[in-house]
Amino acid sequence: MSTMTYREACKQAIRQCLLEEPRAFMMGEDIGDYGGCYGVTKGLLAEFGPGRIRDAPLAESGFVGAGVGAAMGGMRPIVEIMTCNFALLALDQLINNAATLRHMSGGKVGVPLVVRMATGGGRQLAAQHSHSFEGWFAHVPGLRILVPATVTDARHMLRTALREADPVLLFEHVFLYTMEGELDDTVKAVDIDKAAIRRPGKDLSILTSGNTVWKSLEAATALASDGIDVEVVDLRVLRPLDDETIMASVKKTHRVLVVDEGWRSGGISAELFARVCEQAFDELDAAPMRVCTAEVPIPYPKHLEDAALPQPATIAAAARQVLGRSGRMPRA
Amino acid sequence: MSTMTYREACKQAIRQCLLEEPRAFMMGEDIGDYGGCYGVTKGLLAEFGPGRIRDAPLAESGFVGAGVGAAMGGMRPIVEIMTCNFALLALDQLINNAATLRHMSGGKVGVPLVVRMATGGGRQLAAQHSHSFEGWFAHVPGLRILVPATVTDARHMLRTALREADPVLLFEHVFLYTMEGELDDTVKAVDIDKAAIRRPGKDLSILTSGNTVWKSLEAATALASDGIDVEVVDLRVLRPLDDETIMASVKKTHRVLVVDEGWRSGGISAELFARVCEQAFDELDAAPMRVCTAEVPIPYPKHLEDAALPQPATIAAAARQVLGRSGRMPRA
Amino acid sequence: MSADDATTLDPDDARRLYEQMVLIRRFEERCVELYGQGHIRGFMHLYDGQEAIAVGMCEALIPEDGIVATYREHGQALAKGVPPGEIMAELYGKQEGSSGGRGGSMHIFDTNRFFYGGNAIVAGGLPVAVGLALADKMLGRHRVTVCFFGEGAVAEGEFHESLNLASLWRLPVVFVCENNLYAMGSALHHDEAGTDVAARAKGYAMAAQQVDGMDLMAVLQAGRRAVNMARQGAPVLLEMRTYRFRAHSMFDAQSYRDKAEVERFKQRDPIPGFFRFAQGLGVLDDSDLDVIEGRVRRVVDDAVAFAAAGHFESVQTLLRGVVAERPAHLSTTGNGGVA
Amino acid sequence: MSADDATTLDPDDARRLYEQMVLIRRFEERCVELYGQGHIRGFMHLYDGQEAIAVGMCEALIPEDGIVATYREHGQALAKGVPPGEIMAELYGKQEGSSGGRGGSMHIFDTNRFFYGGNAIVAGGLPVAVGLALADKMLGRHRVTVCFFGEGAVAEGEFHESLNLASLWRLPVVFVCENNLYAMGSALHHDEAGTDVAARAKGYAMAAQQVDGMDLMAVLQAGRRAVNMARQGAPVLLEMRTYRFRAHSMFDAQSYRDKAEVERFKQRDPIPGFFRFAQGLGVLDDSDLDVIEGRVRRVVDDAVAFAAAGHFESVQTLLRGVVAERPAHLSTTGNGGVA
Ligand SMILES: Cc1ncc(C[n+]2csc(CCOP(=O)(O)OP(=O)(O)O)c2C)c(N)n1
Ligand SMILES: Cc1ncc(C[n+]2csc(CCOP(=O)(O)OP(=O)(O)O)c2C)c(N)n1
Ligand SMILES: [Mg+2]
Ligand SMILES: [Mg+2]
Repeated sequence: MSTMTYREACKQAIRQCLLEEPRAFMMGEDIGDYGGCYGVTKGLLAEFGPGRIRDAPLAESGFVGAGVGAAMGGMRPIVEIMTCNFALLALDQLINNAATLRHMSGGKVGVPLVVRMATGGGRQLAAQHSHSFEGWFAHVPGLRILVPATVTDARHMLRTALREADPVLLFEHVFLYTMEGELDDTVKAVDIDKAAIRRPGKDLSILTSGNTVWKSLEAATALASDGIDVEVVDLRVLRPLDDETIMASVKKTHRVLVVDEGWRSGGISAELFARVCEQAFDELDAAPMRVCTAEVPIPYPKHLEDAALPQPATIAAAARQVLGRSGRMPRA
Repeated sequence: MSTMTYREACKQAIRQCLLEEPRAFMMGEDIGDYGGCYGVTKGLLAEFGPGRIRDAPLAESGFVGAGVGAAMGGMRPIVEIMTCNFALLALDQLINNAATLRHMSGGKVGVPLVVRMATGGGRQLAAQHSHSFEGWFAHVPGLRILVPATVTDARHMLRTALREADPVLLFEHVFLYTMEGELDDTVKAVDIDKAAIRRPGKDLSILTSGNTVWKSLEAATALASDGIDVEVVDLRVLRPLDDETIMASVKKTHRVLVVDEGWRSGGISAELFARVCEQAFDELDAAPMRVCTAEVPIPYPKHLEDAALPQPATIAAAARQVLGRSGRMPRA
Repeated sequence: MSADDATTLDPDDARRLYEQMVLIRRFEERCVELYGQGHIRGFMHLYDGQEAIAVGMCEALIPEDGIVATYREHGQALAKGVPPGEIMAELYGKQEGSSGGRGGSMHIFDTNRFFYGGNAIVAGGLPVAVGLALADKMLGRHRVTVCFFGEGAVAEGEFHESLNLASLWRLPVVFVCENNLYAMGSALHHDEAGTDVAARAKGYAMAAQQVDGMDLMAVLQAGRRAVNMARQGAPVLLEMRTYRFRAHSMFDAQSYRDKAEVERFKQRDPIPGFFRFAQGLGVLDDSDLDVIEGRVRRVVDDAVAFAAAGHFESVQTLLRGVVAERPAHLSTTGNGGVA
Repeated sequence: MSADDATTLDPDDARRLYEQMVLIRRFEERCVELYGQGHIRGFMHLYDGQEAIAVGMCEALIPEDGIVATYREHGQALAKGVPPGEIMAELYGKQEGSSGGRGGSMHIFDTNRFFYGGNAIVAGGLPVAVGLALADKMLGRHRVTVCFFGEGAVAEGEFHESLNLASLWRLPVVFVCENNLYAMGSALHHDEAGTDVAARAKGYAMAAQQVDGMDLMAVLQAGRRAVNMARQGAPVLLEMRTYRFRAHSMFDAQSYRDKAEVERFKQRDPIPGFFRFAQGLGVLDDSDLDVIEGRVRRVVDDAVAFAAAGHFESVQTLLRGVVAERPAHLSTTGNGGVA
């Protein structure tokens, strides 16, 4: 075990990709001299040169689309969109091209494109800079959506993603970059299919991803002191969801709390409700609940932003509520 | 009661708005001479002139953003995006501006913008021209999402929408334009808050919207001949959802089938599962089910497209399945 | 055909080029019939009047050069060598189609001919073409990508972003704007403050040229020059002045233009125009016409027969081809485990 | 100030203009301190070095003229007359702020001063400005909208789409590109194939001018001309050549440029530059400086005091202001009923 920041893990992941895979290159705004808006690519320009660390103009649709084309042309582009907030400008390329071309061409054209972007709120950046779109993007067939929450995942998921034959979107929570964490040196590769149990427990399953994994773990610790044993499932992959791991957890605990930094209505949180209903309804001892971001563009002031986002205390309170609910009586 | 096509109803709705509201105007691609890609605006240029029937260049982000600005400046723009497929190019303006400006400005700036667009598949237009994004857009706070399914709604919802102080997106299913339907002459205005019961029933609630309302009604007719009495709830407003009407139906029938032309994962269908769980879990006699579009970009050939989209037969089969499920035994 | 000089043309080349234009014209005439019979559905956009552009540009290419086109791409696909039978089968929605039937008229793909679609989002193909050219440059392949689009696309932001990227990075791409004066029902001056499309290139420090797109030889000359420049890393914008003789797609009352205008442009039909030119040079004569028409008819007949004999994919495989089937080595490689 | 002539300037105007620039400079110096103390958070982008642009352009406007700006908008907001206390309270996140505290540094709004934000998406404000100008034109208001943005925005598709629309529809809008040579860490030539921003206007058949943005009088003259033209329905693009003395935002190591370059540009600081000019004309002298600095200090002190005394909104009202509260007449007006 060694320790490193999530930011450093992201950078090492990129380095490894560029070292191992000659067709890999990076493209994005200010990833060169500036080192990326969150400092992830600092130093890579010097190591790999401007051909492979390719600063792009402010033209999200243009350079994401160029990533699509370069992937079709045999390269393995890693495109950085500074934050998912700006990905809205590139959605046509991501959905109508990247996600669609393989199918539309009858399988002839593949788009092995990796797009990294920062996501999430909590840094007082206000409404236009605090979106959490990972769950929302997970609606689109043809895309794979990854949300590395741990240093180890940040370190290793990218490489697995780069070996995919189809587009993969990676969402890195802005709050995590400065997090120090343990890097499991024994892990040499991380799959991008499976959810991970971050804390095993028997009383309640918390299904979550990204920064709220940590908030949920904090809630779980608080609940543990009251003898409540929470299982925290880090979904890691929002598309395709790992039903197997999720349902196994539900079948163990019979109670579900979904925690998601996306807005509540129509978020990935809802999809988890739907899947649990479809695949494990009879296993439920109580109605599931969810803790999501309030349905409001994220406000600037800290106290309002904190109130808008899921927090350990609200997660713990919701967990108690799910546990307080009794099993339902049969109607018939 | 009189009869008209859905297309004509859309046009009459626009006419009424332009006649009644001097600040209203239309803006969109080929809405003038060409009459709109689905013929909705045919004749309006002659009646209202090029100032109020304003042909826009192919620049979705530009003219949708101009609609945002014009709304801020006191006009009442009705922007037509030919189809929701191209709305991806305008998502930054719709989400980061239209939906966000009121909040971000502390309530100072409102964006009374109406955006109409065609949605849906079924016309063999292939992957890039067959998206159903209405449910997906319903994730975004600040937007109101309307899906008129009937001639009467097409005729009257627009006017109500135009009187809103905030942005409203209207999705018209491409399949409906040529539909002839009865216009209820007694209706002078349609609200944009409430779902509508299109067929009352006691055995099962089908929650749906848009073109699948008609497919669900067809399924309901088939089921009726077997003595199964289905209630069809036309959601009409996907944001904010009318929980009251939905839950009243669920409390009556105790069984739920969601039908949605959006892709399954992360669709509005999932949100309906989540709401029913949150608000009426103990009323459910069986796990809800959903019939959605297969998770595939829409294929061109008719037989594959038909197979990808919800159909009366698949709806009826799913309804039988929900009804076949027995009430759940209590675990404890 | 090797000479750059528009006044020399050998008989074989003349016949071949003429035949290609005729093939496109006749192929699409048949498409109209088949559409009427219900064999083809969805949106279908025809290329009548613009044939010289696809044929001239493709003549300027080597086989490995790539093409990105729009929904109006039958012509480019045929000119690039995509087998007519596979195109027709695609229009029929058959498995044997160039996109396995999944794409239809707007989405012809053929990687063997480096034909990258068939994009139905206006301007959506431009960034993709830039990316293909970027890959070529990075991989040291001396390939050029030609990107076709209509003048309607010029108003889109992606046009702007793509031209800037291509010029900034000096990528081997030729942007071919087929200015047929209308974007659906919108005349160019209706949509654009500046109607000189070629002049737009200046802002991006890119070379550009306006070309008579009804004149195959003019297209070919300009195409050769542009492709050569692009191959050396200087992207080029070509504005082809042309006209579409038919409606925008199968549904269009054409109330936005008068019949006289259409007739006037039909006088400049590139096919008889080229014939007269080649006849003047003595490299093509009336006797060639029947032979060519006969050959083309057989090709089209064969294409239709191939399509008609093709098979509809089973609905069982509906979910196929959304993502690649994952080879074993790509699937689970371990698990991040319990933190 | 009425004369169009750069050599006449009356003492009152000179003092007022100078004071506005100083106010922006001192206000933001205080912001830096307050940021260090944790009173201000999030992203904050400062305007040091560019003050002549906001002040000069606003001087060319009537009060009803509108402004759309970017995240780097404290300067324009102050110059447009948004009360400094409300801006500072906004930076504090207080209810008394110009956006009720919800927006922060990047989202100052004041409809009384026709100040329409504070947009933090690069180029996202341009279409909005076009729409405001469209509303003015349609409503017959003789108002102009001035849209500020950085040269980084020029690469975005929305720049292109907006300039085309404005020119096509002859809208009363002035696009002011503040070319401070860097977009975050990217020098202009790094991002743009054509680095002459003003030249871009040609493609849109729009008038344009390159202006020394470090020279208040040059800005004012060009601004007046542009605003006059726009008021008559001819949109204009102004490229203001300028420089930002500080980092892009509060976090930026500035490894992309060397200190010498910054120092060189500081020699051209618009504030002392204007002072020397006005001094030369005999309309401003050293004795004015203390008075002005003193007055500005009080304004800034008052702004800080106002912000500090303000209130944080209750979390109870978190969901407020996403949509308007619906007046009774707008809510349910009937029900489509049962089909
Ligand atoms: C982004 C987008 N907006 C609108 C459309 C609808 N549409 C399809 S073709 C077309 C006209 C395009 O005209 P032009 O680029 O001149 O090409 P042409 O059809 O003349 O070949 C339009 C508006 C679309 N497909 N994509
Ligand atoms: C669409 C979009 N892409 C990226 C960003 C991140 N970003 C914020 S400011 C900035 C640089 C903009 O530079 P410029 O337009 O020159 O304005 P300046 O900051 O110099 O005033 C970038 C890239 C953004 N806010 N929006
Ligand atoms: Mg055209
Ligand atoms: Mg700049």
